[in-house]
Amino acid sequence: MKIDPFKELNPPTKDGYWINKKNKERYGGQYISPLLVPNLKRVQEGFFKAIKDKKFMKELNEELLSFIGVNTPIHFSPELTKLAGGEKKVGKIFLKRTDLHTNHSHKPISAYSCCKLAKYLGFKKVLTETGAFQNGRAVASACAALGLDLDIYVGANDAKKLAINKDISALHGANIIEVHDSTKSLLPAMAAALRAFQSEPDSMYIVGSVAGPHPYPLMVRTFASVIGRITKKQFKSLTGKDPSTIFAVCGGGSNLESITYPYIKSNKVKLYAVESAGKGIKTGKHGATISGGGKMGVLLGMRSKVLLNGGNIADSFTEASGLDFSSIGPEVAYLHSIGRIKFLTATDIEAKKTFMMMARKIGLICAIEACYVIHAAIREIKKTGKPKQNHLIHLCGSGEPNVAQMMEFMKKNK
Amino acid sequence: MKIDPFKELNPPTKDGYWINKKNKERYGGQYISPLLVPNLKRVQEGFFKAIKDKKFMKELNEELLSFIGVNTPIHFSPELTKLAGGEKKVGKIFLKRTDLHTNHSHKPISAYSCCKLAKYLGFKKVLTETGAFQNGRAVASACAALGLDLDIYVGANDAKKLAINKDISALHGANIIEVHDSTKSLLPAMAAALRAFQSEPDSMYIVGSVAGPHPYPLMVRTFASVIGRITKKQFKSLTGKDPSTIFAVCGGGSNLESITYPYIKSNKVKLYAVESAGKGIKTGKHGATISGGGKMGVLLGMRSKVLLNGGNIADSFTEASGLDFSSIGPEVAYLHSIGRIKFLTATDIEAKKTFMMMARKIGLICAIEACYVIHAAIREIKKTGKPKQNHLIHLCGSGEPNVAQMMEFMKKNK
Amino acid sequence: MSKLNKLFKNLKIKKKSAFCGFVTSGDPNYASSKAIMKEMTKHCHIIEAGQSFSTSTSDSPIIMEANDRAIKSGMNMTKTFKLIKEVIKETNNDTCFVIMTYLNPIVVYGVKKFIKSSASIGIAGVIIVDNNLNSPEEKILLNGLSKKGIGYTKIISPTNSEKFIQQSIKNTKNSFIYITTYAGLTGSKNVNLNNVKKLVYKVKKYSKNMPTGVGFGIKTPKQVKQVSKYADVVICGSNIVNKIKEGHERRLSAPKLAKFVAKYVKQLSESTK
Amino acid sequence: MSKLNKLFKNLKIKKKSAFCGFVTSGDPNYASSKAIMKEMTKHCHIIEAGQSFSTSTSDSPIIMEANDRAIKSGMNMTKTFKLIKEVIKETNNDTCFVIMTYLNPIVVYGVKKFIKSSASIGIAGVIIVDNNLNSPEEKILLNGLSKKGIGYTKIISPTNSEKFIQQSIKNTKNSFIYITTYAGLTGSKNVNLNNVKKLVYKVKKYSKNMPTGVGFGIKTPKQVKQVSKYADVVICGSNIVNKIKEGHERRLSAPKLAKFVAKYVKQLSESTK
Ligand SMILES: Cc1ncc(COP(=O)(O)O)c(C=O)c1O
Ligand SMILES: Cc1ncc(COP(=O)(O)O)c(C=O)c1O
Repeated sequence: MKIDPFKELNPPTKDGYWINKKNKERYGGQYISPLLVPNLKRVQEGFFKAIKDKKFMKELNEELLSFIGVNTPIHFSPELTKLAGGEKKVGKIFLKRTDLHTNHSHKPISAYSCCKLAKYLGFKKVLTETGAFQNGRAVASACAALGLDLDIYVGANDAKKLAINKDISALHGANIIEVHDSTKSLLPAMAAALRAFQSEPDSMYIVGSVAGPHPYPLMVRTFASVIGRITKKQFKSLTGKDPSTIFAVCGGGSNLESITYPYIKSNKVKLYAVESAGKGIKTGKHGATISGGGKMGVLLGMRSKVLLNGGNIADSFTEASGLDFSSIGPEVAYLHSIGRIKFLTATDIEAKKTFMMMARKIGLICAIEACYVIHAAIREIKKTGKPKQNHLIHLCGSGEPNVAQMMEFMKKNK
Repeated sequence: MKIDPFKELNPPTKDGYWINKKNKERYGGQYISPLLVPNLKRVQEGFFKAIKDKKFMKELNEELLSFIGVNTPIHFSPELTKLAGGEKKVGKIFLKRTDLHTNHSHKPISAYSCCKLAKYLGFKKVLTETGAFQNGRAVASACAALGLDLDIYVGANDAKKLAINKDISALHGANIIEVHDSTKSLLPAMAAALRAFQSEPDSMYIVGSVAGPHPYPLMVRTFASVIGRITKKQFKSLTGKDPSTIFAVCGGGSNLESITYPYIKSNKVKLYAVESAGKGIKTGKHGATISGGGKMGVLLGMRSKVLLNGGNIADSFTEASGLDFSSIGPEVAYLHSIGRIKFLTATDIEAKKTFMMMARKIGLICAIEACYVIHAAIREIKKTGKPKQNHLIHLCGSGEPNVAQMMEFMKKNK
Repeated sequence: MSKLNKLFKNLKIKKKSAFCGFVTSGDPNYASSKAIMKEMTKHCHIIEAGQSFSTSTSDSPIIMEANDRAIKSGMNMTKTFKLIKEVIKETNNDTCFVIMTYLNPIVVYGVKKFIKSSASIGIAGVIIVDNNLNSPEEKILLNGLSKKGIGYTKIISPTNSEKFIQQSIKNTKNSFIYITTYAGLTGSKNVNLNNVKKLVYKVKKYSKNMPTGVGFGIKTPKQVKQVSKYADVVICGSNIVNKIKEGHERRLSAPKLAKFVAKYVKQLSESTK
Repeated sequence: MSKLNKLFKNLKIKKKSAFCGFVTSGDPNYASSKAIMKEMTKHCHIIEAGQSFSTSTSDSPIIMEANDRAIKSGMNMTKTFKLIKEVIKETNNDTCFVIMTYLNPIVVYGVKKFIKSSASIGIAGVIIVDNNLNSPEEKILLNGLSKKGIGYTKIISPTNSEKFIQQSIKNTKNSFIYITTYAGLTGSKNVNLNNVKKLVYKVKKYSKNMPTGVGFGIKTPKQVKQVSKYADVVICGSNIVNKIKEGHERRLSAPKLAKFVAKYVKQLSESTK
């Protein structure tokens, strides 16, 4: 198994913008305090140097294969196919098994790659933020493997919740710092990590999605695209062609970009992002930046679509902690603005029912985040799927962290 | 990726015995109530038919690859190599990443394969037992995937313990039955499942290790040996040769046989089994059937080494619930008796320290069971390893189920 | 002539079936168990004494609980021999004692020693639930016990094949063959008379003189009566064990408990044809 | 001439440094904040009023808390303009008001509208912490504000490159350039006088007449005195905000809180050379 080298298909400007040529809107950039400029420059220059460094990339790819285990299978699911209407009507449904990674989601790829970069650039310590400790765990594991110190910033309210990934982060030796600002949740934790980066220029900041100031969105999607590069090859050898559609859930957009990136210029492949509609878009309690009417704003160093509340950021709401984010990666917002990626939604209750269906009928315990995309994908395929098509759903994580929540749901719905 | 076909290297007699030619001791057999004879015959004949059925085996292999994800990587660990004395002194240490399977251990392979067989033979329901729900979860997942009903027998004391894999088994729809006999732990649960098999001949019993009456030990190791067959190919292509040593932990022996089986006739490859010495062999509180002086006995349908307490079975003791078993698979006992497999031990405290080391230095959360083998392997390699050797350790599971236990250990040992 | 053969010869003359009561040896403890067995000898032609094995793979929950009580009270093979020896000595009647157990307690006690002890005490027969027809232990035990005139009983059930039944008949020596009324656990289902008839006829077809014992789920005098029309031995277990449990829970003294159980056993026994 | 330029011209004549006090606009609430600012105009040449942004990427915990207080009390850009407008009207002295904020509140308020409102109210200058030198928003704001004679301040720190500093000087118009005493968060470390000296000299080298403001971590009258030897403006923030918090927690009424804070501000202000 060899990982195909990365090809830049959608370069931003040198300042980190993706520009919609029609309406001139810009996505991305680097909106940060001047005190952070040198730190970001070090990361940015280091990143471009590293991805051209053959030895670095060879080592990284080997470690992604043997430590993270990125060569996960693609699983044809006769049961999901049947649920969507049957092969004769809608074609076949496949699952990309990203849940089988070390640490059980797509996050470990960019986490490990960024930590490897940190080490390559001589940083001794890493700073990151987390909501439900998915990113926290992934970075903690990478830092342990690479011998780096780590501070994880987490909103004080999030830190209170019992979470297996929080304990695992601690077992890996991470230092967990509670953030008491504002809503005490993911957003202020991200801001706090960026502020810490300003105070500790000898540490490298790492972000958990394709968000943040340039070069983070670019860097994370470049590293994460390993998933898509492997998928593209696997899918060709499995079916002889590219998939007709690809579906991925979208909080910040990293798992979406990780699998779709290599296909963005393949116009025959339809790309779908699924957001969390929470209690329903109309209730206002949702995490759907695009589908829920987010506006352009400037947040955490980037210009992108944001859920706004006056000049401040509106709280997002969803029971999937990995999707609880009031903005979206700038490249994703750009790809949506040019019509390349279509957006769908699923509600929390639909996702939870899908979790039970997957556990009962497919035998898999899926990350609740993945259940939004599975639900929306089956609904869409039912409506628009055609015979002989192949549909690919990104099963982006496994559901151990959701077990307690789902046991409650099961008991209530017996 | 293609799975090499199974080759029978160590056939038992037609009655299911492995016989030590020197001392004429027999291991295995089928010691069961006559009422179970027809059920076992159905399983036995079905098993031999299925493994010769090309369509069945092709489907099974495809599903093992894409559903269980058996093509896990082999990871070279420079850090463990260094810990054991360095490459120049002892050679290299590799980890087989069985922790990356669906359900995170080796158990899902035989669980899925046996459930697939149950379906092939027309059974509508499966019966199995579990201690810490590793096997329970694996069988529950397989039954959900294959549309089979499931009763899981578990000792009432074990059922009381909080366990994420117990909840996951329930989410998969398994029916969990508490067993109040005797010690209310794994052994009476196994007996209870066998008894249920006697009452419900239309259900198929499935065992969680290479134990039980013929054909179970044979069947489980034959199915599980997929791990070893893939390993053999991978290791050759990685290093150009077979490993010098293979280390695996041993409770019942399924993960040991799963990786070592294809090598049992390759006499240059040294094979090591590691048992749990619990609080120390001398304290009597251990789970080491071989190293702790087990005697020949007849238990759960098989003739094998057993920890005895008069005519009854002695309780085993270890903090690793997957190793808490007072006997050992008959083929393993046989391979030990002819000197093919060497036995080592590690104590509970050594395993827990190794868990912390793996979390902190390697970045992996290993099943506590795997930590016994890692500890003993490093100790052995330090003593006997030679330059240019390659050592392979079976990392048989991931440690989510052990997080609570290890958090306590960490807090106490700060 | 072996004890059991003598029994069957006598009963044949009287055209009567034998009654066999099952108890776990040492349940709920040594003293009470001894009193119960002594009392039972008055009503039973055969007493099947179970030597407990905690990891039994064939007993019903009722018997499993009895096993637990016996093991907790310290029973083991040595004590079982002692108990039966004392009962035989102190009762001085013709009741046949059959030991029912699993292979492990025998292997641990020592197969040869087991045969010797059985013989010296005057055990009439042995049933080993989990000993396979083709196991090496089978041959040793069958031959060893037969040489001493001790009966050896195999169990067959409605789901066993013809071949298996024939082999089981062959391996049953100086004793009755044990026919279960259904495939399942002792005491777990309802008696299926049809099964009983079929299996008894089948056994008689292959071996005209093989005494047939029938057990599993026989609980009422009526059932005893019905079964005894076909079977040479009617075996009752779970409900007797349940009586022991009941009396034990009511904290009856050993003599009172024995009487309490024997009263029920008498009812059953008297229903045999 | 712009307000700030006028101020610097006057001070140059007096050979004095300016004192700039930072508060979060609307901290702890509209009424108190207004009273505080009014009182502070008596001692400050410049008042830097922070328009809160909950997701600030550069403020110290002290200022983050002030932001939280202000947001909870309902502050937003519109109210900040109203507050400053009232303070200017009701004090009638020469204190320059500088708005410090992040880009998002401005983008949401509307960039053009922001420039218009600033001009109509008489805002002296604007600092946007996270506006990149090369962003399209930078050009629009810099040009738009300059046209209205409103000052535009860039921030530089000891770790910035020569090129970045030169560009920052270019983008600073009608105002002082903001030099941080260290790379980190406001109020988080100790003042490094050496850094201050070096950066002030560097700025003067590139642009002889560029006024220099120095801030971050300046807490005591002694530090104010030392820094004012080099800087044209000495900026104090965190400790003033801390005083507001202290008074607020002691539940002082708006006028009392204003006096309490102003007393401390006066001490600092009087220490400027
Ligand atoms: C399993 C899983 N899927 C999806 C997400 C959403 O992140 P993103 O939208 O960046 O892929 C997360 C975030 O924690 C996650 O843990
Ligand atoms: C991770 C893991 N390893 C090892 C074992 C021991 O089983 P065996 O000895 O059959 O491999 C278990 C049993 O539950 C297990 O879960």
